Amino acid sequence: MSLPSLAIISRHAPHGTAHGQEALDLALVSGTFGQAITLFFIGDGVYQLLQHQQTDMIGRKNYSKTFAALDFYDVSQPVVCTESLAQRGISSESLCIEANLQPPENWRALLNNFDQIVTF
Amino acid sequence: MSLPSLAIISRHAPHGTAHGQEALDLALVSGTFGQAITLFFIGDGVYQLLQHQQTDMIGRKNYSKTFAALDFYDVSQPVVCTESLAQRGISSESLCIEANLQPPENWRALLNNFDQIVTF
Amino acid sequence: MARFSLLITSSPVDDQGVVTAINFARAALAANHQLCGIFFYGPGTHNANSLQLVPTDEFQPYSAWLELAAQGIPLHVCVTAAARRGILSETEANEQDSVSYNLTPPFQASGLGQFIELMNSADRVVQF
Amino acid sequence: MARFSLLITSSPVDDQGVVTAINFARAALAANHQLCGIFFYGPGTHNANSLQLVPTDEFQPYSAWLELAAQGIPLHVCVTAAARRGILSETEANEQDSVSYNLTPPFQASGLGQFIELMNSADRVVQF
Amino acid sequence: MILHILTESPGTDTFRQCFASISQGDGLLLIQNGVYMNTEHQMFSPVAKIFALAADRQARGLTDLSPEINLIDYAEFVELTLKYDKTVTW
Amino acid sequence: MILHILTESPGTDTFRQCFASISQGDGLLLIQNGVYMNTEHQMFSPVAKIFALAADRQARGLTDLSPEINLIDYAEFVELTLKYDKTVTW
Repeated sequence: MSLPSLAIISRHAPHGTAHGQEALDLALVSGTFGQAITLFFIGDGVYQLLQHQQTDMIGRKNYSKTFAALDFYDVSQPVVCTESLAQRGISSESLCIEANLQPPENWRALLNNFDQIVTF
Repeated sequence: MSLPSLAIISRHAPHGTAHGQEALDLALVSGTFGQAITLFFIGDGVYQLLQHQQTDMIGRKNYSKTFAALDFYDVSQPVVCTESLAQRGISSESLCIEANLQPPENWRALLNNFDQIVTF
Repeated sequence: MARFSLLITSSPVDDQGVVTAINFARAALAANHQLCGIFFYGPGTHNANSLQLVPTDEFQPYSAWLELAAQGIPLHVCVTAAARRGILSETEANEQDSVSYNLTPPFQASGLGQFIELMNSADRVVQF
Repeated sequence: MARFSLLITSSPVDDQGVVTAINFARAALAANHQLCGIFFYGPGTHNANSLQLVPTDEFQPYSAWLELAAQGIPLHVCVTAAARRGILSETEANEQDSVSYNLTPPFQASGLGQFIELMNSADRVVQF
Repeated sequence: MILHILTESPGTDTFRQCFASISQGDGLLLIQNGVYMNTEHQMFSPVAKIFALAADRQARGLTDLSPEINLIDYAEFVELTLKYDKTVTW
Repeated sequence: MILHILTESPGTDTFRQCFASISQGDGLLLIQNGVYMNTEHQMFSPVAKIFALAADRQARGLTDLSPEINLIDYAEFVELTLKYDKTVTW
């Protein structure tokens, strides 16, 4: 039996809370365990993917730089809800990585493919 | 110089978190110190005032019973935003106390009368 | 008979999930299901703080977790998430020259890999 | 010269307010304003937990509070709100037969009345 | 088929994210502040079967219940997680 | 005159509560996730003067700024709390 696949939904803005960072940590560890794992971004979670974040002045880790390394950790390309981007006036060019942009109907169809789902 | 008056804005639903209870605790203590103090309810905070709450099964304190005793603690009648009630389909008859129901324009005018404002 | 693992990301005081989680765990055991283990992560690691002092007329989440552990359910705590929230095992406290510590058995200091194992051995994972 | 009191209701890890509060306090002192005191309530009482172990490359809220205290700013913690969140002074810990405790000076175990006093002696109260 | 477990009230972004993620045939279980939802709030019912944890409604003093919502206890909550393939907690 | 300090993003109920509580002549200071607000989100500007904490915008990678929003640093934040009669943090 193959390992169950895991979807991690990240839905909070970065830096204010530890949610985004802890979702990413779980993704990286799952990847090294050989688990099929994908990050899903929805709602304010999409703000985590903005480029040009500079967190020195607020003393938080700029973990947005780690998204570029997901591939290295065997974590597949993140799935991003285009409706959440549009509601926030974010264009795909202002994201820090190439993401798998999907409208809600595809977003939920992709989500349904996973064996387990956790949210942060 | 008289003591500054204090407005305490309560805006979270009850029981899920400690916010509502801790706002009320502050109100009661302030009252015993002779501070002019008023509770303001807006957003999901208005759910705190629903009657018929029975919290035994969830192990939280049913502090909604304490609202009836505010007067005893020299805390004035709570101010409730009628827009928040309407959005949630709550009629004034389903509240556990007689509150000072005000539309947003009066709600904010009353708020402006206080020297200090804190939110929970 | 199904195998459940629970992921707890709610703090006992400032979130809603803990009473629900404990009632769910009890109901699962009552129905003869198996609980592979409970993993505490993020704000959920606050559950492992042994110094919690809740008024006696209210629900005692810490005691309720201990009761589940007494029935053989492993309680795993993500040590990284816990440490930044001020929840330290005796070993970690010693490394910091602290005589005080607040993560004690039956709560176990674990890593995220433990959650992956709990997930892989369960039929259902439920998060609270 | 104005007198400020700060009310901290944000937890250091799971809320946003603490870095802002500390920067605000430093800026107020730099502009020669007075800080009457800082009161920790609700989830904000987590700031007083002496066992917090934050990765060294990140902002250390606990040390930052201690630096403010070293400049003579009183740090008051609501003892009721803290106790239910697992933050105990040595006195309280002794009453519970616990050898461990995690609320130590310069943080002071206080009651809500202390917040009222801080509010009454300040020109401005700012909440974070 | 996913069992969506909703813990937040209708005014939150969480509520909207849950709504956006429900597919035809999924289940929706309201717990904690999620029980403030009534079917008038959103048109969930054509898509998903809706359940609510009775204890959480009672705690919050909620008496009016729309007929599309099925009240359940903790034993039924456990069974429900097994009737669907997986759960997601919002 | 109140200085409203907004810490949450435009999708939240907090944001709407803050908006509902602002009177003519009040100030609005965006900090933390509040900086995600842009004036296109809501019509705050006719009512209140709007400020945003530069450090929090920078941390979140926000570069486009509408002309109605005045960027400030912490020293100006302190001064701003004294220009208004009182503050409220949302």
